[in-house]
Amino acid sequence: MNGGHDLGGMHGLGPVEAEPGEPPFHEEWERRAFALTLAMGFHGAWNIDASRHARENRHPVDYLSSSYYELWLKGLERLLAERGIVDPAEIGHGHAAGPRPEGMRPAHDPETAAAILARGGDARRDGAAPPRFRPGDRVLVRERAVPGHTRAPRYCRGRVGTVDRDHGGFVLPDTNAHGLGEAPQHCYSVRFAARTLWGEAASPHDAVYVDLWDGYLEPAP
Amino acid sequence: MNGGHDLGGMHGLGPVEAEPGEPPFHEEWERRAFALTLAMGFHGAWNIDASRHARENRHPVDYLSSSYYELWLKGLERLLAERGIVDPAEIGHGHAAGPRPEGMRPAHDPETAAAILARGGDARRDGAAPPRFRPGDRVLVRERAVPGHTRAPRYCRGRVGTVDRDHGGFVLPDTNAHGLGEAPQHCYSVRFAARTLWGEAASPHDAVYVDLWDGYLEPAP
Amino acid sequence: MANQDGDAPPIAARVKALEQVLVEKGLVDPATLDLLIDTYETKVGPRNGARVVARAWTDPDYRRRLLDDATSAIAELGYTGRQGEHMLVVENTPAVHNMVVCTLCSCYPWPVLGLPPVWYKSAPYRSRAVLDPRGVLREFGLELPEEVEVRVWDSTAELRYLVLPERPAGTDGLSEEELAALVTRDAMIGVARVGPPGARP
Amino acid sequence: MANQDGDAPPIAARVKALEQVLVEKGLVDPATLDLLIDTYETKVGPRNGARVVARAWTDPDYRRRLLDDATSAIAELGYTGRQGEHMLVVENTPAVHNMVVCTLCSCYPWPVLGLPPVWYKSAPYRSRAVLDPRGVLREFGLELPEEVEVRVWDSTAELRYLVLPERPAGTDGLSEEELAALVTRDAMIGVARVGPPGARP
Repeated sequence: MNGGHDLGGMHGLGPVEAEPGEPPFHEEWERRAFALTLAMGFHGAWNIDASRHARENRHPVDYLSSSYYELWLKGLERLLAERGIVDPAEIGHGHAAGPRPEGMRPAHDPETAAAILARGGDARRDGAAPPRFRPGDRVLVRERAVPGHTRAPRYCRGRVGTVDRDHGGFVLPDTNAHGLGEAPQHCYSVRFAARTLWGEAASPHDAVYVDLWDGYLEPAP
Repeated sequence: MNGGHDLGGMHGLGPVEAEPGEPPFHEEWERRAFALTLAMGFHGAWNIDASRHARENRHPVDYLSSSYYELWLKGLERLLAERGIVDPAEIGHGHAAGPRPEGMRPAHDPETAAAILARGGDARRDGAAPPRFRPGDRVLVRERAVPGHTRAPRYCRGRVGTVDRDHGGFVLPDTNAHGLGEAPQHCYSVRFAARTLWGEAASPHDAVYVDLWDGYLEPAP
Repeated sequence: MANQDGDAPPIAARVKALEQVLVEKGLVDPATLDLLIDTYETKVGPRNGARVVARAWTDPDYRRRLLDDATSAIAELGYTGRQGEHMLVVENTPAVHNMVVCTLCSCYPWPVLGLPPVWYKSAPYRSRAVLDPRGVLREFGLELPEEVEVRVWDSTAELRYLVLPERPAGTDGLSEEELAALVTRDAMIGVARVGPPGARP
Repeated sequence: MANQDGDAPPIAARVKALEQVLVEKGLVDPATLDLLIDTYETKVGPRNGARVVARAWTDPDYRRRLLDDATSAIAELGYTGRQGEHMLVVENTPAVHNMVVCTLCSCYPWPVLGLPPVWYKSAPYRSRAVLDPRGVLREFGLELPEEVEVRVWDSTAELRYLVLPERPAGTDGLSEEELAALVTRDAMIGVARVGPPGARP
């Protein structure tokens, strides 16, 4: 989606502000929202792409005026509501109105959780179609103004870059976020001259590298 | 600028909502903000491009959460402050702290105002450089991610269209908004196939026409 | 952070204070403000555009002049001035449907349509009219056949656009004035068609 | 209109209520939440990344492995898992300066850097790092010569980037541990250089 989260290249958002001490969390609720999101993720009721989409898919004012962990909370609430795991009314009352949905396992204990964290989630997949591009190929990023999830930022769509490396086959976020399967494709690092993206406002020496899936690209004309 | 005002092609902003009766104004302050903006515009202390930039050049959350006449008011306040005509503190106190700046004429009476409205403001200018393009020419919209005012929407930058007609020489907003002169250029209606702008999400039959100045364009490769 | 204009008093009070300051400085005349408001609230409106459309429907020469040089043809009927200095009229046909937007602000042809409605100025219309015109038209109740070409005019410069809708069937006997009464503002923005007599909402 | 999640109670209460609901349903274990918080608040952080950098500075074979297959080389030092599954290390040289961002959300290599600071997740950094990297670097106090190539890595997929900064002059006699103490998190994101001993902020 062309959403408020797609920030690359926007003006008017102000200076980058340093912060003394830079604690990872600023309020107790941020700690809990962070941990709840991770812990509920362990259940596998959604994947990371669905969870990114649940955070980004909202009015730009809502997105841009919410803090980072506020977006995590809103995303989590939406995922839980959409899947019938927690009704918003239950949060309003502060108590569960029913048991956990059938088929969901009980809470992960600390040891299991630690093992899941350490294992991580490998997003690389065998079975992708053969790569259509090779390092050095000039590619055009296709315009696809679809309302769903995608990881091609607007600033590089319709622009020509050069494939820098092939990362291998990876789960495709565009389908995976919407329950349409992992549909793995090769994912490439594509180098764009900064001037291709921003015109003469940019330095002729600089470049931006964007990781883009095979289907996002076509051979440059 | 790539600002929150550049809305063409964004998702997530909700449905278009009809309104019963559709009054031009909803509150008395809207009437006054509208009229104050017009009346102060008559003084010629700024031009229409500067006034558009004063409205758009703000944080996207400020822009998108302000109503239309709220943006007019904020723009007017900024123009008045930047030019030393009204200090924000005077608005705070509700009284003028000093006379009107030297060189500014007194208020326009109703008859003069009516005549100015009826005359309008012709933005066409002689003296533009000869047009570099003709109807039928294929043109590429240059990327110019400048922080100042421009009227080339992001959605058509880097895209190829066809010149539909030449409107003649017009004041260039990019310079005029910033007090850098009218620098007139030919302005064209450029036709873009909807699929060029949005990919397969769009109908193959549809097109978007955008009015673009000569310097925004280069010959399509 | 979001509001760069700082902590401001409630907006109605702010506007009142600003008017007071400008009046005290002798820069605005309250009678002039009243005139400006009255002009755009009660005098200038889509009935002007409707008369232009009805004339074009009944007078082939006028229609031709309107499509060739809209500013002059519209001035013939007395509609001129601010935000109508450079007019273009785009004509709907069975094969082409035109629709007008201003994605960057809310440019609108004041002398023929008056001030724009809230939806025209809204972020949803400005974002979607160019991206998904058929979806927007559907929300206005207009479902266009796939083969009709939709042309969206983004008013990014000082040109102002008026759509010349198709004359509805069953209006052969109507006078110019009766025809004008059929023409809606939405049809002249291009988010509706003009319905036959008696079918108006 | 703006907040699509409706009228919600204050956020701290909302989080507390959500935790209570999930605990009552037996879906989360409070002890597990405590472990997750403790892990990322006190155990995982940029000291991990600093050790990787110091090792690369002192061990040419390790440096080669790190640039060839960062995930495995980083795993040699025991740093693995969530948000570090697919690592890439990009090396600064006198001619090339690398800088990392995630414009679409806030992807960040947790096992080597911990959780990101607020500025990395902020709209200003995400919008400007790709558009005006030199301006952003200047705000961090780093003015790069015009001829240095700035490479900005936008973490749009599951690859996570770590910048291998240049080893500062005057550090020949230092141990790997002493070198690691010089390496800042900002240098591994690419918004700073590593200063010589004694010059750290």
